[in-house]
Amino acid sequence: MPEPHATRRQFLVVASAAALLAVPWPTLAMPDAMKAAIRDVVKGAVVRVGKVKFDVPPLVENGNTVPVTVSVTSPMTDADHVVSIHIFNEKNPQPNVGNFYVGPRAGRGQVATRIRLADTQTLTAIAKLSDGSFWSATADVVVTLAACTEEAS
Amino acid sequence: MSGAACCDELLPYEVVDDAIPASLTGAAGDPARGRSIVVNRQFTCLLCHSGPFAEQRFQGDLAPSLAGSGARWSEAQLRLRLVDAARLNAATIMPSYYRIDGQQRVGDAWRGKPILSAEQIEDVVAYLATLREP
Amino acid sequence: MASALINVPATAKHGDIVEIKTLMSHIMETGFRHTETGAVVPRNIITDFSCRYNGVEVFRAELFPAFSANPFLAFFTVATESGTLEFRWAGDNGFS
Amino acid sequence: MTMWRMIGVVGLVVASIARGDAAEIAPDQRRSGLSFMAPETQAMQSDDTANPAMLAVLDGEMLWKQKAGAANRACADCHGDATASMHGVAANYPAYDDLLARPVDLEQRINLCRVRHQQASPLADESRELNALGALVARQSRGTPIEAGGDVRLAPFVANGKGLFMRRQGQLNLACANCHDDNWDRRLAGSAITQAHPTGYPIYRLEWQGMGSLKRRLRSCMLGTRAAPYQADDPEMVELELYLMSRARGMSIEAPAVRP
Repeated sequence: MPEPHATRRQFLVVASAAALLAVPWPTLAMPDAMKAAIRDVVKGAVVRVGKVKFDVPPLVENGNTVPVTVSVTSPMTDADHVVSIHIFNEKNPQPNVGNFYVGPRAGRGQVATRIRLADTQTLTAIAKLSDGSFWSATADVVVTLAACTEEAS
Repeated sequence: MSGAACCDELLPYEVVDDAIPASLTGAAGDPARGRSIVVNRQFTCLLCHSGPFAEQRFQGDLAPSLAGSGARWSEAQLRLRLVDAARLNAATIMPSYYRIDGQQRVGDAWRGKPILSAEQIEDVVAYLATLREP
Repeated sequence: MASALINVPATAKHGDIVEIKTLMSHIMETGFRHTETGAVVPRNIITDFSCRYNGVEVFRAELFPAFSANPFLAFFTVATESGTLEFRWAGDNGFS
Repeated sequence: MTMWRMIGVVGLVVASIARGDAAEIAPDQRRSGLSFMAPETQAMQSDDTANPAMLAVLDGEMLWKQKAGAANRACADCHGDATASMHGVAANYPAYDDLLARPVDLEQRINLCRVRHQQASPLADESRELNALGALVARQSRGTPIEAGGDVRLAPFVANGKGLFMRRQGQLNLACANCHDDNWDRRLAGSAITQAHPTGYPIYRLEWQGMGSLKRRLRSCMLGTRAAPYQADDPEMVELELYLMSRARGMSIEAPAVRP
C-alpha cells in the first residue's frame, strides 16, 4: 500500500511488489462510510494490494465526467477468473460508485466507465477473484474547479 | 450572489495622486477576513491572481502574484487599486471592485452593486498589506 | 426519447476477445441535489445494466449516483458463436 | 427498452488550413479548443463510440425522419439523406437569409425550415430536439473548413459582432477579447483560456452533462463576466456567433465536439 502522498509512478512500483508479498491492506486513512461500504462487499475477507490496475487521469478537467478504467490480471479461465470489480470514493455522499460482475465469458477482467467526483480525493478499486480472494488498487485524482459556471447567475 | 453588500450609493472617497489615503469606512480592516475574501473564488481574485495560498490548488496566471503586494504598495495605494484600478490604467483587466458607474449590460443579480462592499475592500487592503514577502 | 449507442465489432473470429462499448442517454439525477427552494431533487438513475450473449449473461453492472450522466460502460466478451447480444438498462421510475 | 445499434467509427480529420482575415490571433497561431483539452477529454471526442454527443446525433437521425407540422413533412422528405444533403452545410453558418435580410444561425435555420416548410412550431431554444437536429446537421460537416462570413452581404454583421467581442460588459467590465485574444495562453484559476474558435458546436460539455449550442456557451461566458446575456433571438447573439465563426474561417469543423 502506498504512502498517502505517493505519486502514481511510485504507486505502480509498490503495487507490483505488493502482489508478490501480499501486504495486508490498511484502511486507516479511509472515511468510515467508505470502510463500511467496502466491508459490505468483502465480508471480512483480507484485501491485498495487487493484481488490479486503476487508470484515472491524475488531473481531471471537470468532476462531472471522470473516465476510469479498472483492469485485473487474471487468466479468465473457468477455474481462475475475476468475479467482480467494485469502485469506491471518499468524498461523494455515497461511497459506492459501481459494482461490475464479470466472469470467464468476459475474456478480460476489465471495465471502463465515467464517474462524478465532487472533489480531489483517492479512489479505491477492489476485485474479487474466483478463489475468493480480494485485490485492490488506489488512484489519486485532482478535480479542477470550473472557473465560470452557469450557477453563478 | 451573496457577500457584496447592497448599496444604492457608494461611500465617498478622496483620491490623492495614485492612492486613497483614508479608509472607506473610517475603520481599519480585518486581515483574516481579508484573506478569506481573497481565496473565495466568488470574489474572483484567484481566477486571475496567484499568491501565497498553499491550500488553494487552482490559481490564475493572468495577473501578477499577490505575494509581496504589501511591500510594493502602501495601504492607500492598494485601496485605489482595488476600488478603481481603471483610473490608473484604462486598459487594465483588473475590475473596479468598488464602482457602479460606467458599466454596460450588468446582469440583474449584480446591477447597482459593487463587487466588494466598503468593509470588504478594507479587509482585503488590510490583508494585502501583510503580504511583504515577494 | 431514450437512445443508446452500442458498439460491437460486426464480425469476430471464434475465441477473439471483443470490446463492447455502450452509451445510454440518461440524466442520472443523483438525489443529492437541491432546488433553489431547498427541496431535494428526487433520484432518477439507471441502477442495473446487463449484457446477455445468446441468453447467457456475460457482464452485469450495478450503478450508483456517482455514475456520470449518459452512462458509458466498456467491457469485454469472448466471441464463442454467432448470435445476438442483448443489452438491458433498468432504473428509477420504471426505466427499462 | 432494449436497443441494439451500431455506428461506424469515423476518425477525426485535423486539417490545418490557415487563411483567416479578421482574426486578432495570427492565422498561424489559431487553435481549436480541442488542443487545449486533456488527452482523456480529447479521446472522448475523437472516438465516436465513446463521444456522448453522438447520442444527440442518433436522436437527430430519428427526428430527421419524423413527420411534423400541418404539412406533415419530415426533414428527409425534402432533404433526403442528411449525410449527403447536409454535407458541408454547417460550415457556412450563420448564413444570410434572403427573406429576413440578416444572418441566421444553424438552429434558427432549422426552426425557419420548420415554420416555412413543415408549418410546424419552432423548437425551443436549447431543447433536446433542436440540439439533436443541430448535431446531426453539423456532424455532416466534420472535417470541412469553416466558410462562414464569406458572403459580402454579411460584412456589416461581422463587423458588428467584432465590435461586441471587443466591448467591455458586465460587473467585471471585461470584453471577450480581454481573455480570448489577449490571454488565451494562460489559465483562469485551473481552466485553460481558449481562443474562441467555435469549431465543434453543438457541443457536449462535461460541465453541463449534456448538449448545448454556441449560444448557450456565449451565455455562460457572459454570466462569467456578470453581464446580462443576449437572448437567443437578439441580433447581437447571431452577430457574435457570425464573428466567431468567421475568425475561425478555414479551420476544420469537428462537431459534435466534447469540451470541459
